[in-house]
Amino acid sequence: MTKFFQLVIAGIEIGSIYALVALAIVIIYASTGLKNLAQGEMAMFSAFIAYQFHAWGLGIWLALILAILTTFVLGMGVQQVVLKPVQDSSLLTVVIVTLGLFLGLNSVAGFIWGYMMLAFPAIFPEGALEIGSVDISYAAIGVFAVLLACAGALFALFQFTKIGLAMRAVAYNKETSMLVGVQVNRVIMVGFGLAASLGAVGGIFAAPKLFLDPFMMLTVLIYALASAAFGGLDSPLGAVIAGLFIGVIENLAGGYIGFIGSDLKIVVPLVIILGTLLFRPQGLLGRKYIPRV
Amino acid sequence: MRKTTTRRFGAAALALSLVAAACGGDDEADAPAPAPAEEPAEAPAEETGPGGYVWDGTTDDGITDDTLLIGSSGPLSGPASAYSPITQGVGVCADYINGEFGGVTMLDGKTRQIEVEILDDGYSPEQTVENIRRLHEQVGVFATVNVLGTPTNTAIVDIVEDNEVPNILVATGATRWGRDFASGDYAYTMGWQPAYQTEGKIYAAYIADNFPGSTVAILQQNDDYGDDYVSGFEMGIEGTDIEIIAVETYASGDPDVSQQMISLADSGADIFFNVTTPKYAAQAMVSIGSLDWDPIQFLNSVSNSTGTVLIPAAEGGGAVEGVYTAKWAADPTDPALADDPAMIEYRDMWAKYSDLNTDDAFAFFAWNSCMAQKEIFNNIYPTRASLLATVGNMDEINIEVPLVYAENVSTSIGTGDGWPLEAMQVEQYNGGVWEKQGAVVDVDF
Amino acid sequence: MANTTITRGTSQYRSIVTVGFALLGLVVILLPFVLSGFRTFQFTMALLWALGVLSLNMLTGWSGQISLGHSALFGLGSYTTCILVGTYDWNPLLTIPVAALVTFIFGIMIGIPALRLAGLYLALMTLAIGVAFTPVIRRFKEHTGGSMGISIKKKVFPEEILGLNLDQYLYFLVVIFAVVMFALARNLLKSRVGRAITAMRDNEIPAQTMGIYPARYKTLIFATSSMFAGIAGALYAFVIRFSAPYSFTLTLAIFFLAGLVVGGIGTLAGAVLGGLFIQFVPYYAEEINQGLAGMVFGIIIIIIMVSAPTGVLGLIKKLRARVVTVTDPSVVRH
Amino acid sequence: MSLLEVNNLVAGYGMVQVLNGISLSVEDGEVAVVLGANGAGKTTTLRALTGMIKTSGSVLFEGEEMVGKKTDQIVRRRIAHVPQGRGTVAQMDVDENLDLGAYIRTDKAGIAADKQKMFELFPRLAERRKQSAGSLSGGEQQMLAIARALMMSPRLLLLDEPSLGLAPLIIRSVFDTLRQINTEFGTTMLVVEQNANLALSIAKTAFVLETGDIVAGGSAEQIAADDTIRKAYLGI
Amino acid sequence: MSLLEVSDIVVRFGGVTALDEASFTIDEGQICGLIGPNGAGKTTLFNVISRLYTADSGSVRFGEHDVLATPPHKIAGIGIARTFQNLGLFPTNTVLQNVMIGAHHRTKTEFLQAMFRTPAARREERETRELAIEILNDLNLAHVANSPAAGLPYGTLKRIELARAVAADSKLLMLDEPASGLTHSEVEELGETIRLLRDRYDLTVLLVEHHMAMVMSVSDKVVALDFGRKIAEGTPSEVQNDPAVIEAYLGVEAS
Repeated sequence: MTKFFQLVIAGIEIGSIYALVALAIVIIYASTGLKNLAQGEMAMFSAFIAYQFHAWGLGIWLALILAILTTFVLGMGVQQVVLKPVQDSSLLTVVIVTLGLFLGLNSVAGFIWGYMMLAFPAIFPEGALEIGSVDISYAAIGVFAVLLACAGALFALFQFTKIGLAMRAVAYNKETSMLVGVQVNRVIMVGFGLAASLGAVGGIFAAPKLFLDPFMMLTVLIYALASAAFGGLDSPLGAVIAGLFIGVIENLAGGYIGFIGSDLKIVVPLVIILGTLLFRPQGLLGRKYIPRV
Repeated sequence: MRKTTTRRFGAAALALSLVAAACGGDDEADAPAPAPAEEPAEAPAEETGPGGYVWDGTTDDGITDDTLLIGSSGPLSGPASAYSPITQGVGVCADYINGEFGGVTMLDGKTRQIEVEILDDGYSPEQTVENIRRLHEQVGVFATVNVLGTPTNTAIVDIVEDNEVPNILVATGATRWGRDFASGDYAYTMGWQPAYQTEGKIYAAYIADNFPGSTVAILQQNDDYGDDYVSGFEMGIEGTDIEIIAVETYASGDPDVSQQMISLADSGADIFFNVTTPKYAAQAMVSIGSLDWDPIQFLNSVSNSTGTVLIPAAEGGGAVEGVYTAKWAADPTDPALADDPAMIEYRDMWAKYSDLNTDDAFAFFAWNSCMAQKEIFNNIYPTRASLLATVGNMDEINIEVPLVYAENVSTSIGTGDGWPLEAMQVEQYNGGVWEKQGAVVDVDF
Repeated sequence: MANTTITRGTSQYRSIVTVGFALLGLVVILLPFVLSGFRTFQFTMALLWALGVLSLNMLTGWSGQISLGHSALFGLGSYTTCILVGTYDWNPLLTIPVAALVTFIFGIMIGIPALRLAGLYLALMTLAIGVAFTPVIRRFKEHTGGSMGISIKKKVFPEEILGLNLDQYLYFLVVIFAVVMFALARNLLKSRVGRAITAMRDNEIPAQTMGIYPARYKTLIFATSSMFAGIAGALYAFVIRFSAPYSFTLTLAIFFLAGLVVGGIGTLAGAVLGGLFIQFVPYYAEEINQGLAGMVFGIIIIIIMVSAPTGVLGLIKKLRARVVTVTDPSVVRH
Repeated sequence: MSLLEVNNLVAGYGMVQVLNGISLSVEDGEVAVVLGANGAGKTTTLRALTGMIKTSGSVLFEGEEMVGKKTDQIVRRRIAHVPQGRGTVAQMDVDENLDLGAYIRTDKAGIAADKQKMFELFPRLAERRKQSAGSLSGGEQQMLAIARALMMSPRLLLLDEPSLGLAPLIIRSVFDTLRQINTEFGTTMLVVEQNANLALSIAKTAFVLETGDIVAGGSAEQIAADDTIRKAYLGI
Repeated sequence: MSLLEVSDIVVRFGGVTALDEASFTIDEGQICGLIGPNGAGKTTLFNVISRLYTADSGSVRFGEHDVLATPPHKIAGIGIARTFQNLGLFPTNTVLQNVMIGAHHRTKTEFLQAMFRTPAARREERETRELAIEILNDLNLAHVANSPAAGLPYGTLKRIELARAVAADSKLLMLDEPASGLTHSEVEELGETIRLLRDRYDLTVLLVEHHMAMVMSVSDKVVALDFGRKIAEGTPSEVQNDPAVIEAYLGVEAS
């Protein structure tokens, strides 16, 4: 049983990272209908920015807060410069543009910081909480807490603030939003910045565990996309649940199913998603879209 | 990268003047170790080179009276870019040799500037095929050096053979390079570093001697590199009482290896054999630190850099104390070597001719390889046959790679011994330094 | 500059087209005799990429289904040939129909579930297939050689065929296949089936009321596209004589997409331009800056998508329109 | 000076020109209606007024030119627009929809008071405060949409076919409420409507739109007596 | 016997009843106008007949065919063609191709024949093209035959859609607001065109239109819907003067 619980905890820890990036994807998708394939690379870039601030001598928490703020601004910039021109274009265009962004960010990060793995300073204290024979590392608790805090903050932002209200309104109904005086484009820009920051949180908190290099988020992105699709592309709650679920399931599958082993671990979530999409195309918690004739 | 600036302009300038003086007059007692350039020039001007090669006075493609053109291909972009210093190092090496020694002086007495063409293959085999053909057919190189990767070299091995352009010092530890070179099946492709399989055997032998009756859990990358290590290890424990009780694999690109480590911990094995690349090696050690498992660890040499693996892993709460590894070369981040003159020269020269991070194990790999290149090219006639004869008989030339455990820098075709390097030293990480355990092991195949 | 008007179908138009194609044909035929083996090989590769782009174009350009997994289909073709020749000593040419069949069947197998998915979700599904391909190949390493890859010995090809060296032979082999495949694709596009597929892409519900059965056409074009990718992959195995998981990663899928948009989505000639782009742009991007080649590539893609959505072919057509106006014959009844 | 003065307004979608240069005006405090059959350009007129489509000509609101301004800038002049299909956010609850209506306001106390007023005006909404707008009946949604618009405390309220899709009884209650709002709050309204008799019953001024042109305009009584409407609607 | 027989069709969307036991018939060769205020259920009815929506109950008979038992892509095959309110054209295809697509269900060429251009495929392609050109000529669209549909004037697009529906060689042609977005003169012309097409191609026409003058002048028969129910059926003048229709349009008199 120790193995089982240990696998579940490790699954929650990595799943929290998937969930954070998935949240970022969902927020952008829900508010703009864009799917940002560069979300993972943006998160990776943010982690490097945090690393850089820390290397310049700032405390780790200050560095990560500054990095998140920087990312917020960068995210808005990316939206304005790269994505706004193609916002209303076909899905193919958007996919390709974000893939271009993906290649570009990856290459620039490698150029600036190199491809060698870098140690990212620990954010949470070392050590673990011991419950019976199960060790729960403080880092795992911390990352999970950060996910909950982000999800909570997001919920509060959406539910209790004016900008949150406007963001939700824009996501659901652009026309009505415009008619009550919401500056839709500005809200989308802020939404993009917010999503980028959330991704940044994912990237930064992943960095101590995964170690920092330009390819850190490559596979995480696949899992995050999977989580977003599985949970429902427009459901933040779905993204969180699905991220955690996929983290746990891939660990249990890798740990217990011999044929799958660790080799085919990545195939497991993909199969789950395919299964889900085939029978529930809108994802677990997503809304069904009924085309009008 | 930037933090080396001061050293570059302080110590480096001084060291440079020393080296320059050493080259000129040999009158500096404290001159660093590298082989003086004039040595080959003093060699008797007979027309027979290493390996009994008899020069007929011809010159092969890629060589003029004052230039030597070589090439390399490796991942400068893409997921394997971490290795890029090895590939870039070929260019740095040429600058270094040209800058410090005016080039290589071959056995025909002519000194030639090295020119290098480096191409990016992104670790994609078909791109390597294209690159190698470009180097052979368009650029017209004399030889290729340090071409990186097992699948990439596998893709080009036939082309190399057909075009008869030597591909020496390939940057991969797959077993076949030494074996096929020795057997003559693929006489134009030659390895450099000890084979992964060899290293696996060394650990097996060490464990059998020192920890009899123990059980082993292995984490390996699910590719040729991981398989080579594990198969070497399995060969090594055959007939002993060592037993492998758990093997987990991961794919390069996976986010992390927590799940594998939990499964291995569940086996409760006495020994953990860590066959992973740097990032995963660090992750695995961090996992052990957080799990209720305290095995004796053996870490493969691919990831035994103090500065880029063990210190980061320790910072992340990893269990690094007492880890064993086997080394064939020194570690540039080893604090014990901080004042070693050879290490200082490495740092100075690499800082002078490149902006590579000198702490990077792969940059250091390139330096070691560079030392070998210099001597190899100093000991050939300007023909490819001569090059092959020389690399096939490296014991006949004096390769001074001071930071390599070089007791056995030798290959000789026909004796079944096809690896330039196959001597390794088992070491243990204690209090931030690697301590030698026992003698250098020379595994003879 | 004087703007000349040419009408399609007239003898003037026909002679221009004939002369154009004759010149193009001449260039294509003479190329391997003028260029070095390496350059010939590069053009062979460019044609292989063009076939990959063509196959993606059939799916994405014609029917609007995005695929981020075409690398896997291409790889499947390549592995089929490598395994049959490398392990079972088949005659290489005989493996092409097998690769076509295997990828066609595989295409149907993924095409059917793909029916239930649209747009984004389909892109996700194909991405999943693209990502899963490498681990699956490694998992079955008894057959695929795992990460070491699987090779074809050069000896299976004679040194000289019909007086051609191997580079020239492979070049012409690929050229012949390319000409046939492009012709087949063109015929398909310009037929009832092609019209139905593009109609479905443009406006699916009205298309259905016209009697077009979306499930049938979507599945079949998926399978056909997959088969084209598979044949291209098989030919790739001839040329590279090696298959390894590293060759068929997401990067290749992205390259195909990039080639598609750079050449011009939906067009046939665009695929050739796309193939040339994939082959030669990284080759020259390296000269700008080796470390930032990815950025150069990324920026090119973004700029083209934002400023020239019709791709290079669209630009060429615009430039041509400045000099020559091509009009269609009037269909007015007299 | 009229509150709203529209001169030679031209608008359309893409290649299609829908309004061929219409002119109309609305006085402060009055209810004006634009009548017309489907496809006449009624919705387009309102969308043009709030800058949601490409427009040329002149729209003077309180003497200020609105053509060329962005929707949110126009709305900030306190022009509330209830679009066809109600324009509530279906996924948000009643409370949130009302909050959204007050988006441009910053006076918290005033907002709370107005919200209270809305619940008095529409008691059904008070009962359903925490229900999502999408779950309300058609009539309730229309009420919510009007309440949402009033939360802005608008100078001008634009209503697009408030009767659309509602049962006759409900339609009547909606129009009664509109009349009440006009008399109680003095809100100026421009209503476009197909249901001519009902619309005329609350209007002071009326315009008849036919395929993009205003074919008649004047006092509501005048228009009601006229047979332009029958002709426009039933082709008689 | 009537050609189309719609009986007791009920369609509900959530709580809303879009069609409430709607029933009517059309005889062969008739032009039938279907009118009603916005939201009366006219387009929903079209969508039920072309099988884009599924009816909750009721039946639709077309000749011998049970329409509701026919899959959507086979509706064209039994002889029902339609146009769309917001244009159902294929913008990147040329006008000629658009019209040829209309003839899809009449033709047979499949993947392999198409790829290898078999003689049968070529013959069929030539015939389809000739047919399309003939229709385009009939509708004065020949001059735009080779332009892509995207970018043409709205009125032209409307006519192209008509041409395409005609190319289906159907017995029943359902037109969903063909006059919307057209100018006055275009609307008048459209009425004539519809009659001309009916005569030339032996069509029966079901016409949804708000432009009353046009509906009344062109229809042999008019059916009025309100709230999903049929409120009147008869000749244009009967329906025009039906009190229920007047109330539906002009609204209840203010009390």
